Amino acid sequence: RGAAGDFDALIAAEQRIEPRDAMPQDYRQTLIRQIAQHAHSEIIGMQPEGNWISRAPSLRRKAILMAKVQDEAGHGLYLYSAAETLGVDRSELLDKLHTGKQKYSSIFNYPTVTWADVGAIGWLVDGAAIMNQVPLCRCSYGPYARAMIRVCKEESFHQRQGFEILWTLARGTDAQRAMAQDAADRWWWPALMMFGPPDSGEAATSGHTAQSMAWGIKRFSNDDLRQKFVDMTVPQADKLGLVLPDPDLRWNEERGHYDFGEIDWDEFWRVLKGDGACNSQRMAHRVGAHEEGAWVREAATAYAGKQAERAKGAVA
Amino acid sequence: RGAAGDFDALIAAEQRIEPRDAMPQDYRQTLIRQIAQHAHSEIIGMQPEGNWISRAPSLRRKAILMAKVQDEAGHGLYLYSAAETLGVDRSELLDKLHTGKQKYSSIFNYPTVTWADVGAIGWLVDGAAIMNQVPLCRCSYGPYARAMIRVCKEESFHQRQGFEILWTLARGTDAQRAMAQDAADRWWWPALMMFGPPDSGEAATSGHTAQSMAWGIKRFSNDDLRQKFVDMTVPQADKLGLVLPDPDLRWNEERGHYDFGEIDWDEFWRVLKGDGACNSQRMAHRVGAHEEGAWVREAATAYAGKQAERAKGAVA
Amino acid sequence: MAAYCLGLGDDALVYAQRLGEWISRAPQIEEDMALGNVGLDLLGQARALLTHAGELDGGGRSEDDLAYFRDEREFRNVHLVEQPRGDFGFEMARLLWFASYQCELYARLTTSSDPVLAGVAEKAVKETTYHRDHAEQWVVRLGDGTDESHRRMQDALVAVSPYVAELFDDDDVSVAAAEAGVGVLPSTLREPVLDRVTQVVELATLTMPEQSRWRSRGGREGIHSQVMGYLLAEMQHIARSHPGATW
Amino acid sequence: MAAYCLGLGDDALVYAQRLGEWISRAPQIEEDMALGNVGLDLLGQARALLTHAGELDGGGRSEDDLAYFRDEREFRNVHLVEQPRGDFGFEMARLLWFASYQCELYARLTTSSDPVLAGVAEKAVKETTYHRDHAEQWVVRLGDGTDESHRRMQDALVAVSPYVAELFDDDDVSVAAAEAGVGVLPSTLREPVLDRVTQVVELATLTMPEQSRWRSRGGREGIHSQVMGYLLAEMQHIARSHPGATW
Repeated sequence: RGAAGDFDALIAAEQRIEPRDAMPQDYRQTLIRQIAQHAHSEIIGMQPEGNWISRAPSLRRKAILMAKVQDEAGHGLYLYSAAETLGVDRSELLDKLHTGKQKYSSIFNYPTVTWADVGAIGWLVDGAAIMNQVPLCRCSYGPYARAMIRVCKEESFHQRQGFEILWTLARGTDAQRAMAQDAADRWWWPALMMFGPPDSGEAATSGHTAQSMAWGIKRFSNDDLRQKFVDMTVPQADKLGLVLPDPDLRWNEERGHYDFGEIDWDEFWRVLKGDGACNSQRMAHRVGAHEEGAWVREAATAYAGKQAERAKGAVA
Repeated sequence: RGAAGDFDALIAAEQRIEPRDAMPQDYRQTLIRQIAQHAHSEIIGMQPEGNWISRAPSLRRKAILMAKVQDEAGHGLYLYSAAETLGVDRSELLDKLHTGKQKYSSIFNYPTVTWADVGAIGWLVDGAAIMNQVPLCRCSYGPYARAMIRVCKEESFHQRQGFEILWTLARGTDAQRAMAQDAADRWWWPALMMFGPPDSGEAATSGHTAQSMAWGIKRFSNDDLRQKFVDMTVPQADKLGLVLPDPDLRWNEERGHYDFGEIDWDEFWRVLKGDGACNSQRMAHRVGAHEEGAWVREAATAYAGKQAERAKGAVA
Repeated sequence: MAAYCLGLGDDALVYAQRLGEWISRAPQIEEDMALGNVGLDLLGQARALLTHAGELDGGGRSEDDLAYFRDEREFRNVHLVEQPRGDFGFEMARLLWFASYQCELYARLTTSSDPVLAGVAEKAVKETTYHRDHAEQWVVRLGDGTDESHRRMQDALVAVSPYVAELFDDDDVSVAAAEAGVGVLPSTLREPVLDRVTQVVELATLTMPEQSRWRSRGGREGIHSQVMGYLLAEMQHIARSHPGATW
Repeated sequence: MAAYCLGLGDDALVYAQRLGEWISRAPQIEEDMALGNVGLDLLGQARALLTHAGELDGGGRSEDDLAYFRDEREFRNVHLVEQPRGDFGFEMARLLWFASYQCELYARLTTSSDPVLAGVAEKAVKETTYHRDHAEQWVVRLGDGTDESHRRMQDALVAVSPYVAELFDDDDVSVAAAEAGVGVLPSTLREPVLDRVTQVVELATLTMPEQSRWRSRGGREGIHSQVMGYLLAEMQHIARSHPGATW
């Protein structure tokens, strides 16, 4: 291994590419961008749920939520580490996040306006994320694939917790039931948008999707993943007793899939371009925390430097 | 009028001293200090009640409370104006407040921990303040006396509102009754301390008290005012159905007054010297607001200057 | 029509709540009084409007039921009024827009076919004219004051601008209210308000900010910004801690 | 004894609430995790202690009844833990004192005559040892880091110092608990805690602040600082908005 030609052979053999293997520059850049965006999403994703830590309505839920948001920080760390194996470093990637040069998942630009949203994020957002991420456990790039295995395990735990929050609400008081339904109404369509714009048929054979598939980074088209998500989620909604806000949603015996209505792609693009409810808030919060912490990071570096000097002095 | 000797004659004749009258330096300084302290107390006194504006439990109470705290700002303004007639200016006095060179009433270093405290402040603290202030409506210095007339009118309105808050609580739920009693328990002794250390008998014939009395600034000893306050307040507590926290409190037929227990003067001195629950908080809040507003005051001055220039230009 | 009154009432209530935070924190004592006055006027409007909304919707809810026992999703105020207290420049920028909006709105509502609403408007026109004047004077003073105040005031205009468009959104409730002759179509207020604010901004030697990349939406449908839940927690906590109590 | 457990539980609960505010706001992601961990440990302690307090007092109240449906005057935590989130230096100064205190306390409580409390203490000793180590490392790093961090860390020690004495006040409840062999007399913890903190402060090239002019008092009797009511409003608002609901 190591020679440039090996890359294609490894990919063809569905073998893993490892950090020290040669790889095309585009493959590296695509992975860096994708892993970084994924890591950023974990970090920004702490905010919408973090918003409810202080107000969680029971101590048990508060503990579960704190642990969950903390797990997201952990996922961010694994993923930044995975990206670092490609020859970038975390602070560089964070700078790109902070200056808007790299993105995070647009779903986190939606606000969490009630406690039920914590449930809906777990159920729908984590559910959609898992659908996206499970195939990445077989991604051609080793460190990313391994990070995803760990992340997916925790995410499915989070997804069950979200489901359980809504389950409890749906069986609670009238106000709680209404809260759960309202959350499902607001999060359903944004969750479907998480799979990205349509790329089936012709679209799938050209452009980014095709290249990522050829490289073994992407395994299914956005539309296929979206359909799988719908097929998985509709029965769960039934079990919860919640109505999904789509009059066109019905089982299609012939296709063996659920049909569903038109997604509002104008909204998708609007939010992606910065005009979502929380885009500027999320960035301001993140950049604020980073800047307020600068003196701490500098101090840690300075102290480590002094310690290293002292160690040298002690040896000499 | 105007000659130096007139001062004693005016005082002797119980006439008012006015700003342009000659007056002894000590008289002027005593008044400046007293009026400033009084003004500062109004300004700092906005804080303990201001703490409850955002949480007032009904909109009617919220409106009454906002108006009351606003009145305190107004009292502060009258009083600073009265002090300014003695040849100081407000910003100078505020600086002395902010640097701790002038004091405010120590009562405002106690925290307002429940809604009932808003009632107790109106009933007991404003009640005690009125007892102190009514005689000042006949103070020998005209502008102070006139300011006090206006202040006293509003204060007695506030005192009734405070009484009414407690009246409602005392007739409310168990929790509300307990809240009212707890507030009375905590505010009774500090209210008694508002009249200052004992100065009856021998103490009254020497030192500050004697001089202030001779000048017609002070009309009753601290202890006399305290007794009047107790005599007025005990029947009000009975009417409210609240128990004042003093086992020694009882009617003394012979004296024609209520006897009451020993005041904890150690606590008084401790709080006065800075170790009250809120001393540093009150000052930090006040100084913070002043400093944060500096740019606004500077802008107002600069703009006024420019306008004056423009007016001159227009005339020329 | 209850929902229409709730929207106006919630705007006033929530902004009164924010203005109350200024008391004891203003740049000078006169301003503690002035901002307190504006807050008190708005609180008075809110009480009248919530009371009227409670009568109209037939549920028998009082002003306090509506203020203290509705959840965040039921509040119909715009995002502008719920934003946290910023510096004094921010407050004057917000008040400039809000009072100018209210001024036009209430002037039009004096001829509402709902006599109660017309009565509220009659009183509110005078109040909001004073509020607008107050804000205008300060915006000019700060814009044309020192370098620092000019910069801060310009920043404040920028900070407030994403919340302005929402004031003029024609939500379903307002459209219905306007059609019924009870309310005013918000979009028709935009031009006069914008004209007036633009003049003030120019007089203040400031510039109108460019359209921001995002703008607030949805307050009238009960979708609020993150700060709203905390504002309500603070406002409602004592009342909710003593259900059924009188104060 | 219920009151004694409530005091310890409220300390842990309220500090967990404050530490939760750091999540997504820490200087680096590792610290989001670390502070979250400390908060989670404290929340776990609080749940065990409140549950036990609810059993002991015979009122049948659950951990949630006690956390969400008590009023400010019924909370028995010290003022230190309720103070608002400051900068990271302030947090490390607070954690240094609090974890050092808890460490000594729980080490002693492992031999409590109350087996439940002894069990909680057994687990908590390990947790708080980790918390203390974490704070110590940061205090040293920040004290002996840059000029700015040294200054900030020194300021933080000063800012925290008025709240320290209260940890070691012998309130009636603690005295009774100590006499019964259940609890520990707080004043007896003072020396070992002070010694340890002093050593860390010296190692960090910082100096112990002088005694401040005032000190906090009364938390254990339910007299809290002004911020406490707002903290509780936030923490309790949703739970109180849905009385009787399960979550």
